Amino acid sequence: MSVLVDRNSRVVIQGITGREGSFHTAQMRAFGTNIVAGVSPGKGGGDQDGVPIFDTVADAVAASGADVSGIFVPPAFAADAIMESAASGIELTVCITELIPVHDMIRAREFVIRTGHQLLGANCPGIVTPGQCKVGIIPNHINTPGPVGIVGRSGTLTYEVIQGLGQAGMGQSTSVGIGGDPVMGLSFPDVLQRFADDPETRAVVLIGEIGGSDEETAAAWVRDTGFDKPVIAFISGRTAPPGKRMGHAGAIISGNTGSAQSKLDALSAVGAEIADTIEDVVRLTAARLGTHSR
Amino acid sequence: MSVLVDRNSRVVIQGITGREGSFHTAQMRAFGTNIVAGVSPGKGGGDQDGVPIFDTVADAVAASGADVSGIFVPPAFAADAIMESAASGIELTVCITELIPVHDMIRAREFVIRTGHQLLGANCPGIVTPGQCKVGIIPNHINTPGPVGIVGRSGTLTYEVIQGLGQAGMGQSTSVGIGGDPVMGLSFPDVLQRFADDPETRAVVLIGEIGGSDEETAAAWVRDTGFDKPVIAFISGRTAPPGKRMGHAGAIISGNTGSAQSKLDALSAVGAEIADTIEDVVRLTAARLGTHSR
Amino acid sequence: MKLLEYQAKQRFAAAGISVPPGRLARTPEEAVAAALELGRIAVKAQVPIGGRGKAGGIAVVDTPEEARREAARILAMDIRGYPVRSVWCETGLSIDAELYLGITLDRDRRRLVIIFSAAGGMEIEQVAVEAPERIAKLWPDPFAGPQPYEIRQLAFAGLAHAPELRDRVPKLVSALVMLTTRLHEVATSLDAVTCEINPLVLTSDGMLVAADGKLEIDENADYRHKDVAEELARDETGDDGRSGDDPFEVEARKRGLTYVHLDGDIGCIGNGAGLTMNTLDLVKQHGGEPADFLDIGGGANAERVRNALEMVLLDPKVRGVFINIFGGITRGDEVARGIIAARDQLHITKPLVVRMTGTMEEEGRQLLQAAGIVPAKDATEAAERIVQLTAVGRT
Amino acid sequence: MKLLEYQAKQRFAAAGISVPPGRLARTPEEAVAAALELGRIAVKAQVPIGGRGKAGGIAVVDTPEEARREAARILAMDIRGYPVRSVWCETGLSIDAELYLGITLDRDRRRLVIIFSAAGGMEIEQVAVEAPERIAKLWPDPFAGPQPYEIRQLAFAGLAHAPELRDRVPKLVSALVMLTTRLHEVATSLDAVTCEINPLVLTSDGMLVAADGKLEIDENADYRHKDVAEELARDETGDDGRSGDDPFEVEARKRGLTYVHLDGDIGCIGNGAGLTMNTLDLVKQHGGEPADFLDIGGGANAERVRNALEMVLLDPKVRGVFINIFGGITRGDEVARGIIAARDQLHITKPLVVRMTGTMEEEGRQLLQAAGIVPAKDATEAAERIVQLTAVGRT
Repeated sequence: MSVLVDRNSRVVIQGITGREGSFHTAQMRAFGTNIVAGVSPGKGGGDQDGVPIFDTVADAVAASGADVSGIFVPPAFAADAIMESAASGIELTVCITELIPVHDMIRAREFVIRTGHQLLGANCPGIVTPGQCKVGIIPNHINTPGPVGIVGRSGTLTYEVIQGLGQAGMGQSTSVGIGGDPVMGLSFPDVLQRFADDPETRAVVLIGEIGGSDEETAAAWVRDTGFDKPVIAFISGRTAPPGKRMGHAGAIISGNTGSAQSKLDALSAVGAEIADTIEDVVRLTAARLGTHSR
Repeated sequence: MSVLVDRNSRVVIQGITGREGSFHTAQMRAFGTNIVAGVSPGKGGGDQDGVPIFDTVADAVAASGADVSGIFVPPAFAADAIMESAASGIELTVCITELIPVHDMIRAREFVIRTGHQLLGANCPGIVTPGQCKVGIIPNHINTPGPVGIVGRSGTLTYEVIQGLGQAGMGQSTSVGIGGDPVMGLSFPDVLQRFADDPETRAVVLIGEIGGSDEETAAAWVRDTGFDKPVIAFISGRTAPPGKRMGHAGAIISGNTGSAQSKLDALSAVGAEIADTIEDVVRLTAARLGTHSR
Repeated sequence: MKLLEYQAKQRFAAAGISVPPGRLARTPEEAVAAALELGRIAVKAQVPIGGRGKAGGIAVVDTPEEARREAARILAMDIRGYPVRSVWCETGLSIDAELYLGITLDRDRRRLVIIFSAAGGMEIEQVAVEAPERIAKLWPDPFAGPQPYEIRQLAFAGLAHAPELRDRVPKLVSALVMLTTRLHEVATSLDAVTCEINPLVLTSDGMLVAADGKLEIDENADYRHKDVAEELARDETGDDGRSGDDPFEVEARKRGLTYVHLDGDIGCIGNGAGLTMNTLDLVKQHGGEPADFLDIGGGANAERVRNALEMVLLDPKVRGVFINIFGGITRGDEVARGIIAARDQLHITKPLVVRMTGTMEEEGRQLLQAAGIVPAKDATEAAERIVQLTAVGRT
Repeated sequence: MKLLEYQAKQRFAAAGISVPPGRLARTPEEAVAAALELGRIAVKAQVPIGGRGKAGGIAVVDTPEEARREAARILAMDIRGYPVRSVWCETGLSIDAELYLGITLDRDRRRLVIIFSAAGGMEIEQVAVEAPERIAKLWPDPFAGPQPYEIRQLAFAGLAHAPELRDRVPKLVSALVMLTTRLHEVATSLDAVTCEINPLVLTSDGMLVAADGKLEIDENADYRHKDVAEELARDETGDDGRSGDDPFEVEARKRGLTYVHLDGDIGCIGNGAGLTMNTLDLVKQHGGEPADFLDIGGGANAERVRNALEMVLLDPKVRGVFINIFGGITRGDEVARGIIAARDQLHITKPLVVRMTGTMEEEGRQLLQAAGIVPAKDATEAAERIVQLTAVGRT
C-alpha cells in the first residue's frame, strides 16, 4: 500500500528542461515513476528524452492525464508554478524548489487549499512509495518496500532514516518529506492521517527539527485522534545554542517553544519513542514492529 | 409563501444612524419588519429608537441572531459593508447604496459568493414579502400579498408595477429589485429559480431595461429550465436613441445586444408576454392569472 | 473620466510599460521644438474619442517646418465635436507586428476581462467578429489579479494563430507577463472601465511598446481620482468627453446631474434610470418628443430638484416639463418643495406636469396643490396632459 | 535584511504613515545642525537590534551643544557588537498614549498576522504573556489583504480593554483602518517578516505617529529588494545585522553561505539544515565541540563546496573538518570534486573526514579515494574519527 502516490500516478514535471529538472526526471524514470509530460513555457511541442513537453500545465494535463506534478523551477517562479499546477487540476503538487520567498508561499499554499488539492513542500525532498513511484529527489537506491511510514521536515535526515531502516531490513510504505520552510503544504498531521488510513503502514518515524511548533502540533494530533500506530520520533538540533538561527529553514529558537526539548517532551507525552541517533531510530523501530506484529 | 425573506427574517441595518438608514429603518419597522439590530462603527452600545446599535456586524449577529442585512452606508464604504455582512454569516445582504465604484462591486460580489451567502443589489430598492418583511426602500403602502412574483432591474419602475397590480387587486408573493448596476448580486435567473420553487407564486413580472444582456440571459434560463409559470415582461428605454447612455446605471446600447428590441425578441421567443405599458402589465398579468387559475 | 492619449501613456510609463518618447504641444511652436528634439515624429490630435486618424488628426512629419504646418492644421481642427487643444508629438517605431492588449469590464461575467490578440491595430473589432479564435481572454480573480501562469496561457492562446510570430513566442510570452501585470495594476489602481493598448507594437528589436493608449475611469470612482480630474482641468480639455460639445450636457455635468440632451420639446425629469426612460417612452407613445433625459437619482432633495428643473429649462426648445416621481428613497415632500421653489425663484411660466406617488406621496401632493400645481392622477394621464399642453402653439 | 529605524520610517512615510520629523547624523556636527533646525530632539543610535535605550543609545537633548555631546558619545558606542555609525535626530511627540501595531509571520497559521494593542511600549512582550486579552490579532486573507471591516474588528478588540481611551475610540478606529492598510502594504511590498510600530504614539492632538519602526525583509526575497541592500551598503552598516560583529559570519554572508559561528574546534559542513544540525549533534555526542554550522544547501556544486571548506578553515580554532553529505539534489561527484579542489588549491593539511552517501555516491567515493581521502563508512564512524583526529594535541 501507499499514501499520496502509487503506480497509477501520472506525473508531470514543471521545469523539466532545467538542470535539476532534467537530471531528476531521468532519476525518477529510472526508479519507475510514470512521467507522462514535462512543462517548459516556450518549449511546448518538443520532448525531453521522449517525454513530451508542453507550454502550460493545462496543456500537459489535457494531453497526458497527469494527476501529480513535481516542480523544479527557480525560486522566483515557483509559487506561480504551484498555483498553475493546482489550477490545472493536479491533485498532488510536489515542490522541490527551495529559497522561495515566504510571502509567495503563503499565497501559493492558500491557493492550493482553495482548489481542494494537495501541496507537498516547498523546499522538500518529495515523496517515495518504494517499487511504485517517486516524485522528488530522494536517492533511488535507498528505498525498499515495507511497513514503515516516514515523515520528515529535513530532507537529508529523512534519507538517513530511510537508509538506516533499509540496511536493517525494514522497508517503507511511503516516505514523505514535508520540507523545512515555515510555510509549507502538507504538515505532520496531514501525513499522519494518511498513515492512519493505510493498513500496511505499521509504524511511523517522524523526523523533526528545532524551530516552529509543527512537532508539538503533531503530538497534539496524535493525542486528539488516538492514533494507535507506533511513532518513533527523532529531532535534530538538540545541541544547537539557543538564539542562533541554524540555516535558511528559519529554525529559530524563541523562548521554550521550538526548542528540541519542547518537541521531545510533547511527543514523549503522547507515547512516541524518542530516538537520540539514527541508530536509535532503527533499533526502536525494529522493536516496535516486532511487538506490533506479534 | 415568499422567497428570500419572510416573517422569521431577523434584520440588521448597516448605517442605521445615517439620514437614509434611520428614515428607512422607521419605515421598515412600520411595515412590520423585524429589525433586531443596527450597526454604526463607534456608536456601539447605543440604540436607535430602541434598536440596539453595535460597532460591528459580527457583534450584532452574536447578540441578535440577525440573518438578513440592509445596507445604507455611503458608496465609499458600501463594498466593505457588504463583505463585513457576508463574513459575519448574514445569509442575505441587501445593499441599497448606489454609485458604488464597479471595481469595489466586482470584489464584494465575489466575496459574498465565496462565503456561500446571497447579495441583492447594490443600487437596488430591496425586497418585499407583503405582510411579512421588507428590507429596503420600496414604499410600504403599495404592497399587498398575492400570487405575483416581481423581479426588476429598475427600482421606481418596479414600484409602478407593484402599485399597478395592487390597484387592480393583484398582490405579490415577493417583489425583488435586483438593481441596475452592471455588477450586481442576485440576477434574473437566481430570482426566477426561487419563484419556480415557490408554490404560491403563480405568475412572474420581469422588469428590464436597455443595456447589458441580463434580460437575454433570463430568457435563455427560461428556455433551458423549462420554467412554466407565466412571465410578463416589460422593458423600459424602448424609445431611447442608440448610443446615448441613459443614466448612471450604465445602460449603453452597443450593437444589437442590449437594445430593447433584442431583449423583447429573446423574451418573446421563450413565451413571455410582452407589455408595452404598465397598464399592459396589469392587463396581461390578470389574463394569465385567470388562465392559470382555471 | 476619459484620459487623453498622452495622459494614459504617462500612467503606463509610470507603471513600467514602454511608450515612445514624446512631447505635448499646445502650439505649432511647441511642435517645432518637439521635432527639433525628437526628429521624425507623429503629430497626434489629443481628443477623447477614436477615429481621429481617419478624420485627419494624425500626421507624420520629417522636418520642423512640416511639424509647424501640421500642428497648426490639427490644432485648428474640431473632431466630431471635440476641438483639438493639444497634439502629442512622438517618435516613430520600427514596427514588426501590431498586437492588442486591453482590459475592460465584462458585464456578463461581472468581472474585468483581459483581452489579448496578435491581430492588433485598427481592425481589431472586425477580427473579434470574423475570427474570434484570434482573440484570447482572461477573467482574473478580483482579489489575486492575473497570475503569471494565467497570462502565459492568455499569451500562448493569442499567439497560437499567428504563425508569423512563431519564433518570437517564448520572448513575447515573458514580456507579456510583465506587461499585462503592469497594465492590470494601472487598471485597478485607476478604477478603469477601459484600459487599452492598441496597437501594442512589437518593434524590430523585440520590445513591446504602447503606441496608443486608452484609459477611462469609472465615473462612480471619480472621487478617488481627483488628481486626474485636476489634470484634465489644467489641460483645458474641460469636459471629460462623454458627450462631446453639447453645451447643455457640459452644463449638466457641472451641476452634477445625470442628463442627456435630446431633440424634442418636452422636458423629462424622473427618478431612477428605468422610470425616467419609461417617462420618455410614455411621452413618445402619446405623440410627444422628449427634450432630454434627466434622472434625479435616489434620495434627491429639494435643492437637487430645483437644480434639475432649472437645467431642463435652460434649453429654449423646451415647451413644458413632465416630472415623474415614484418615491422610494426619494421623498415626495422634498420633491414638491424643490418644484415649488424652482417655479417661484425662476418664475417658470411654462407648463409643469407632476406625477408623484410613493414615499411621502400625500405630503408632496398637498404641498403641490397648496402651491397651485395640480398633480396628475397617474403617469399615463400626466403624459397625455404634457403632450396636450405643449401642443398649444406647436406648428 | 534588517532595516535601520530611519530607513523603516522613510518607507512608512512614503506609504502615508505619519512619522516625527527627523534628520540622520553621522557626525556630532550633523546632530548640531539637526538640533538647530528641529529644536528639542531625541538622538537615537541606529543599530539593527532592540534594547538600545537600556544600553544608553538614546538621549533627549534640549540644546545644540547637548546634541553635539550626546551624539559624540553615542557615535562612539558599540551596542551588543554593533558599532553605532549614525544617529537619527527627531523631534519629540506630545504623547497621550502608546499603542502597538505590528505585522509578522505566524508559522502556526501559515499566514501573516497583524497584531494591535492599546498597551504599546517597551513592555508589550510582557503584556502578551500576562494580559493576552489586551493583544488583538488579525490573519488577513493572503490575496485580499486586510479589509476595513476586519481592521475595525481588530481595533475595537484591541481598544476594548483600554477604558482610558474610550472617548477616542471612534476616531482611533478610523485612523487605524488607514494606518493598518498602509502598514500591510509596506509589509507585503517589502516581503517583510517583521514590520512593526512600537510605540505607535497617540498624540495630544489626536494623531497616530510611528515613534519607532522595525522592518525585516525575508532573506529569500532579498533579490527583489536590491535597492534596500544598496541603501544599507551606502549607509556603511555593512552587514545586514543578523549576526552582529562576528567577522566570520560577515565573511560567510559575503560568500553567500549559510554559516553560524560557534565556539568549538571541529568544522562542520553538511547539506540540509536538519542533517547539518544532526552533524553537530553527532560531534557533541562523541565528545567534540563544533566550530560552526555550515549548510551548503541543496544542489551544491564543486565550487560551492570549495568555498565552504575555505570558509570553515578561515577560523584558526578549527583543528579538522567533518563533511557530512547525503546526496539528493546534491550530487556526490560534485561534492567530491569540490573537496579535492579545495584541498589541493588551499593546501589543507588539517584532518578532513568525509561521509558521503546518496545520489552519485559511488562516483563521489571513488573520486575521493583516488585523491587519497578515505570516506567514512557512516556518519557515526565519521563523527568518532573526526573527534579522535582533532583530539591529537588538544589539551
